[in-house]
Amino acid sequence: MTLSRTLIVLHAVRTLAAWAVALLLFFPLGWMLLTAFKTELQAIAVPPVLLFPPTLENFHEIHVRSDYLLYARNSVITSVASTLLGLLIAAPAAYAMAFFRSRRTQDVLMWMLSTKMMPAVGALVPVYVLAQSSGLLDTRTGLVIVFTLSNLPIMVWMLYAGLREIPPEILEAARMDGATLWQEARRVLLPLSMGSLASTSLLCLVLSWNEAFWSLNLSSAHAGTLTTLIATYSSPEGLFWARLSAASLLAIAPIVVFGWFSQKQLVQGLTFGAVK
Amino acid sequence: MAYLQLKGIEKFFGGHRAIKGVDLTIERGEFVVFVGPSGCGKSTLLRLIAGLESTDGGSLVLDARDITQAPSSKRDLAMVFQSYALYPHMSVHQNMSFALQLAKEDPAIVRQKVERAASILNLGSYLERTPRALSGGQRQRVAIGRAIVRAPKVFLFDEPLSNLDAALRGQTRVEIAKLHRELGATTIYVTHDQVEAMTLADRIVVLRDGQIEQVGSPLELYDRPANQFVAQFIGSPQMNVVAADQWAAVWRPQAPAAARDGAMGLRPEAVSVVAPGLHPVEARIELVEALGAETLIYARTVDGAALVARQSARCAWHAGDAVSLSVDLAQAHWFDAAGRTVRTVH
Amino acid sequence: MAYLQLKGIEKFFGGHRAIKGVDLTIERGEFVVFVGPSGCGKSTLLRLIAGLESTDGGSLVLDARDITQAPSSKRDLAMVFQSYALYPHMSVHQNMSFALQLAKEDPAIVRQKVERAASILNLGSYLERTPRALSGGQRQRVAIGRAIVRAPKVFLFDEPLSNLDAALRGQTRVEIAKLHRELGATTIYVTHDQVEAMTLADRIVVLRDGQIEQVGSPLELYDRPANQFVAQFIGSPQMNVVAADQWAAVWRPQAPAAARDGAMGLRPEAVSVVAPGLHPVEARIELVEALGAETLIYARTVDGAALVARQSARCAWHAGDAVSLSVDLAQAHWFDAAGRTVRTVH
Amino acid sequence: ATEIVIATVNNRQMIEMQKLTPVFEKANPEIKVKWVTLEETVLRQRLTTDIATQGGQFDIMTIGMYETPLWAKRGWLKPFQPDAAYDIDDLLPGIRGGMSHEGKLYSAPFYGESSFTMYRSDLAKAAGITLPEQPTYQDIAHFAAKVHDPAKGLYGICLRGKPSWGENMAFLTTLVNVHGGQWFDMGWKPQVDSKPWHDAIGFYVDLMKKYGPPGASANGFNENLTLMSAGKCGMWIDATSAAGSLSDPKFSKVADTIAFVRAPIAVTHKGAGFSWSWGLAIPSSTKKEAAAQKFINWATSKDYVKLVAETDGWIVVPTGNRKSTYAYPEFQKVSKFGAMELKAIEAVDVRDATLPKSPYQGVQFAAIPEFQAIGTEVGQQISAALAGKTRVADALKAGQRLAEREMKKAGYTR
Amino acid sequence: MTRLLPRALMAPAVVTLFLWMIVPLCMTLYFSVIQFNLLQPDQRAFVGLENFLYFATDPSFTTAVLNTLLLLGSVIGITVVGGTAIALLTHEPFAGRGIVRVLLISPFFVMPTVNALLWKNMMMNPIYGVLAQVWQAFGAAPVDWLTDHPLASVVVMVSWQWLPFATLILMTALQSLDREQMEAARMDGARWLQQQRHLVLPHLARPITVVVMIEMIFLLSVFAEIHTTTGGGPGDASTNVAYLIFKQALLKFDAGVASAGALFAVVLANIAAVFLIRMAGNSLER
Ligand SMILES: Nc1ncnc2c1ncn2[C@@H]1O[C@H](COP(=O)(O)OP(=O)(O)OP(=O)(O)O)[C@@H](O)[C@H]1O
Ligand SMILES: Nc1ncnc2c1ncn2[C@@H]1O[C@H](COP(=O)(O)OP(=O)(O)OP(=O)(O)O)[C@@H](O)[C@H]1O
Ligand SMILES: [Mg+2]
Ligand SMILES: [Mg+2]
Repeated sequence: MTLSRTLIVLHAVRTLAAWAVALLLFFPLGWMLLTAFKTELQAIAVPPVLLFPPTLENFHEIHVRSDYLLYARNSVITSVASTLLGLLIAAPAAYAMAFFRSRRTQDVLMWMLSTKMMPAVGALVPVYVLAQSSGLLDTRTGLVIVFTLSNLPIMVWMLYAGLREIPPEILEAARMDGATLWQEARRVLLPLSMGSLASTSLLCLVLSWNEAFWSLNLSSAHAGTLTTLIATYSSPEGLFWARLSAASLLAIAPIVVFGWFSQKQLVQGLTFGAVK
Repeated sequence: MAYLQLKGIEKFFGGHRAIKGVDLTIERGEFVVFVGPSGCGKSTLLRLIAGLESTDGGSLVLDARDITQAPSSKRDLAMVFQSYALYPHMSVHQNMSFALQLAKEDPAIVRQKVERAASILNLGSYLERTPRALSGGQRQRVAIGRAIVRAPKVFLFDEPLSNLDAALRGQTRVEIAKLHRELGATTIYVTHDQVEAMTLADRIVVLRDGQIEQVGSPLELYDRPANQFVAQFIGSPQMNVVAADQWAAVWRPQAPAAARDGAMGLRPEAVSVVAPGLHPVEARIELVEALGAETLIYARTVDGAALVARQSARCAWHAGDAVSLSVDLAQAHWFDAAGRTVRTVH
Repeated sequence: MAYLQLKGIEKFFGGHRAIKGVDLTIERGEFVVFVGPSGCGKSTLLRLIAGLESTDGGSLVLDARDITQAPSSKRDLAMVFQSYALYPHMSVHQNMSFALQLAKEDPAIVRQKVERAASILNLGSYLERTPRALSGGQRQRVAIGRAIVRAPKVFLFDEPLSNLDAALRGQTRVEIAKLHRELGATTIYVTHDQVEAMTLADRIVVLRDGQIEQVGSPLELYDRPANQFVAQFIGSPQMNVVAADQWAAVWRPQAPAAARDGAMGLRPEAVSVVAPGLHPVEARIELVEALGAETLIYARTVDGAALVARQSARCAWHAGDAVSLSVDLAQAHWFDAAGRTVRTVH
Repeated sequence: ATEIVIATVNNRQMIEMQKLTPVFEKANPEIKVKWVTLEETVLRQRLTTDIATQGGQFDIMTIGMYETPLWAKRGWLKPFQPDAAYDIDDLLPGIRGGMSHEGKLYSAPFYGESSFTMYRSDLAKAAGITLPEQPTYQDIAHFAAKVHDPAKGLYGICLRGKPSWGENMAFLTTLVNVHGGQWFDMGWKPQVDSKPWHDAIGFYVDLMKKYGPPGASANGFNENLTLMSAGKCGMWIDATSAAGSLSDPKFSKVADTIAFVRAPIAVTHKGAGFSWSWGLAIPSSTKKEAAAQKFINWATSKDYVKLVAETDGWIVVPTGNRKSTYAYPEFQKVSKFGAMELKAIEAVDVRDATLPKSPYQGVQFAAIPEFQAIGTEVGQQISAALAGKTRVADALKAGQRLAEREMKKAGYTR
Repeated sequence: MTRLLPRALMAPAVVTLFLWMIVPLCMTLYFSVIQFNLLQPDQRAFVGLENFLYFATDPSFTTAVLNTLLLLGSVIGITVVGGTAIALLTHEPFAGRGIVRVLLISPFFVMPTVNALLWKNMMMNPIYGVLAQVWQAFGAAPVDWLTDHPLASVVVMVSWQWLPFATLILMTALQSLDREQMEAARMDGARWLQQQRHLVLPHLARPITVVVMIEMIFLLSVFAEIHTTTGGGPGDASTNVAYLIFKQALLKFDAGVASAGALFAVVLANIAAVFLIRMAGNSLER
């Protein structure tokens, strides 16, 4: 039974190591979480305070100073809308590539990815001018369009990989059963691609939510998202770390929590999304 | 009048001519089996009939209607795929009723049809499960059930049993045969399994390299193959074919003139193994396979010809034994140098 | 002395007792086949021997060494997996030499061994390909080759042919048999295929529900099954078993007393179909399957018993014909109510 | 209702203004005010992109003394139109001048600032030092050396080190000024490699290496404010606007002991302290000028100062724009720094801030469009020197080259 | 019909992406050959390749290119190696694996700006930062990360963000590893490390390509982290190409030079991508 004893020890070591790594990687976030509930003086205390009566003062201050709900709403609306719009455009393309493959499919995919290679800042002036002349500056619509376009290649790519996992015979079976293209898509394809749709959406949601450059530069009073809220606090009059932490926490909390809950989906979807 | 008619069907994949002008007529209610080596175009032909591939030439007529250009969904055919292609997100019931729902059939009738099919296929107690929760054989039956609820003009089966294990395979084969008798539906069936082809078919179509080699009833093909290819393709263990230079001296005079530089074919049951000296063809046993009910004996003649004999009695021979072979030359098939059967009168 | 010895092997999966105290001795050079219905524990037993699962009881002795606790890598066994489990990124050569390389074998010897294995398996010209570029049969041979280069103490095969199509299967089976004859290696082989079991095995082990039902040579099991389960499991088409209440009147007197409330078993070749009236057992034909060399006739007696008859001649019967059945009761097997064989002396 | 969008920097005074907006909206029910509050550098990027492309996203922009004359010259701004109640002559003349172009006020100063020396009087007392009202940099070095005690987490002096024209170069330009240096000579030739620069930067790097906090090269105004308020620094020379926060016990550990003297001098007193003001300006792309003018009139008025005082107390009122603010006795009572700040601001002349004559205006910057780039590039070099990555001489040589490159590209020099 | 349909379905994506690429690209091309400073919009003379020349002769140019590649290389290296290690560590079930996974992937959801602020202020600050406290607790002098190791600090931040991404993908990829292959290797006598080296790593080749490709796209344009923390300094020690362009565009407001820089970045990205994409393309297709 010596064999299984070493196995148990090994297992324990592995468990500990995994937890250690996880806690280490999570530590900065956890620290921020703590700081958000400190007072400013506690936040910069040396050595750091670990036990303290939590205060909600920072959150209150943020609430008074800026319309958190407006920013949050903009973030939700723009990221959700751009994800949906992206799906609407990307899904048919991915479908076509996955089920009507041709020699050029691979090239088109690669070309799509390559459109993401121009640094955003290099295109700022052209895009700004375009947005301004089409009246899309500081509108959620404008942001949605830009987010959608910049996420589109990745969406097509992930969906394509996901759809390729679906055996074409199932679609053919539906066709033999008398399904029209639309029925085939809605009643067979859609339910089958739920997993990859979900993971693709989640990834794009995260990317849109965290998009800082365009949201900062193309919005002002009405369409600003939570990333612009951060720009309000990122270097206030003196480094108000506690307040900064609180603001950051508010900015990332929705997406982190959402990410936690959909973690399983992400793991599953990605399996056949990006990899297989 | 022919029910389903293929006229000069052609199919190219890029530059590759996969189907080379196939003509075939199938009667209403007939059970036709396509056989042929891997890559010969069986599936492609089936998919052309189903409308899953577009034809590059020729025409298809079904029940006096030209369907060459009709989309699959309008052809009124049902297909059972090799991989079943069940809808994984639907229950068995939904899988089977999907086509009827699309056709906007009255729900009461749908229920009735599905239940009838389920009872034929013994699926009654699985109707609410999803395919994931079914065994291979059950999935297979669902796939068939999905086809039969529709009462289509023609059933298309593409190697439907190849994913099953031997036992289940035999069982399902019998079920398909029974079903065909009961429903009397026109059926086209692709398989590479001997037993399936022999037992199910009214007529077998032997394909090779995108062309039809021979069409006929199973025993017709077994007994009167048009050429060596068909002869060797039908029957298991396959027909012994002995090239002219390995013939025993006693066979040579019997050979028709046209076969002199060809080959002789002998079904394993036309060969029997007897004690040495009893017959002029001396041989040595290489392997004996006792299957219980029958025994396969692999022997090699002094002329170098490898022959398999099949006998239904047990035998006492062992590998290495010297024996002589008794061959029923009346049952021999003769092939000319090009492999075509040389007809003899007997 | 036994080469490989299993003593009271037990295996639990959670609460489920998958292997229930299996005892088995295997001689050096023997070819042992495990058969049994799906889920009976064939793979598990093999994996226990391989050390891929840990035993929960009992011990394993190989070549006089207790290997119950030894890790797989130290047992000196080679396993051929159902899915081949080839290393997809390695060439055929690398696949075959991997184990030797890990064992730090001299490269020259490695090359020599691999080449020898490749020539035995006819893989010589594929050595530089990756598994992706091989056909199913070739992959199968690589998997075998990977095992034989190591010259292990015991070969373990887990349904190695189940992924192949019928033709290739027959071919590979013959190759495995030849290989075993040439190498004389001790082999344990799991299969659910009748023909493989019958033709390959020195001894067959019939498993059921984690226990051994019977061990014996193929013909022993075919002719003298220990019980109804083994009787029906061995042989294809399977043995006809007629429960006592469906016996024809003429059979009843012949039955041993112990079988009176049991059943009678008849191999299909023990049944023949003759014109009505010739024999007292009246029946009606339900289905005739002509396989070319032989014919299977499915009939139902007036007492309701379904019987399959196998005959090597063609027949003129058709479904629906009234016939009578001639049964060779000397070949009948008798089972008591619990399914145990009732021995009769003949 | 008319909706106006105001872009502003996230400084304390602006946030106060944002909080008081409802008062304005109540008085002017036809106007709704929307705020975009951004960090200074981001704000500058946003505003420049918008105004240069005539984006028209903002109706009021918060801009400083640097942008105002440049943008006004381009015609990008509308002149400020004071209403009858607006006492325009109350504005501090130096500040007003800096926010004007061709005599017209284009950006109404919201608050103004200069720079001065902030130090811990308790440490000074303990070390037995008294700083004169007008210290020299030698006094500063002496003080820093005396109080420096890193073992206790106390550093002699904190100064800006973060590279940017608005960060380290703002302070360093005043340091160069008092050492008799300038950015460009009358022929627009960059002077970065000149002796006054070497003297000033050499002194600075030496001082900071000896008595500065670790990581000084990443410290800007905000970081230093945090350090100072946490009691980590003995002294700090920076904008007068920091004084308010440092005096507020809620944020500052050193509120009681903080003390102020003038910005230090060396070979000259010219250009020793900043002259800076944030003001509210109206881009010409706006369609809501009337409402915007109204808001600016309100936000930069005397009444606004009183409103802040009434709401939040005198300690937080915006200063540095109006003389009258300093005259309130209530203000004088609460602010220890008020008098010093007024002196500092009045002492500066943005048109005459360097010992040799300069072609540009501005104390801690040169009001030409290219300055942002040049200032930042040179700032990076000096920051590298401060971090010990290069030597001062090499940094200045490299800075000189970079400046020459920019000036050549812009067509000032051939 | 079967040829039209896929085209019709792909059209929206292809057309929008084409426009999204071509319009800014053309404008960028145009801007790159004229003199165009946002602050002096009236002077728009044609200058030919002067902008490119100006961008390429920037004293920081070489450093920036090197830093870009260094950043790209080290982050990809860290995330791939770290991700593989973590994925292997968490592959088999253990107590609390679900929570561990959640903790592990959390950093991926953090905005780049927040990430930078968090590390700069709360972790790496040499006086109050957690790292400084830890160093002091062990009696070592705190390291001034952003000054002394600016590029390494940026690498740490960016890696922290992307490590979860790599972990996630590799974790899921591991699940598709064929169990029988591993068992075959065990039977072949491979020990744990040998199994990882000969089987697991080759199996992960494809997901690793995916990780590398996606990361490359995002890493080439990292500048928020640099801007927020080191400002590209000290000197140009942490300036990368994206930041250099950023400086041209939003500090000097020189749209001409910025455009030239952007075009250069496209070229750089494509050079970096060409062999990568080939590799990825092949491994994706197999
Ligand atoms: N979509 C396709 N593109 C290109 N070639 C194809 C395609 N489908 C089939 N082929 C080729 O056409 C020929 C016939 O293929 P088909 O699938 O009909 O063979 P099959 O008879 O069904 O073989 P199997 O018994 O292996 O299923 C083969 O050579 C095959 O490679
Ligand atoms: N890892 C496992 N965990 C739980 N139960 C298992 C596991 N492996 C096998 N079993 C169970 O143990 C029993 C024996 O399984 P085993 O795989 O040995 O069957 P088998 O005889 O190989 O069947 P088949 O012919 O279908 O391969 C089955 O009931 C199976 O469900
Ligand atoms: Mg096929
Ligand atoms: Mg098994």
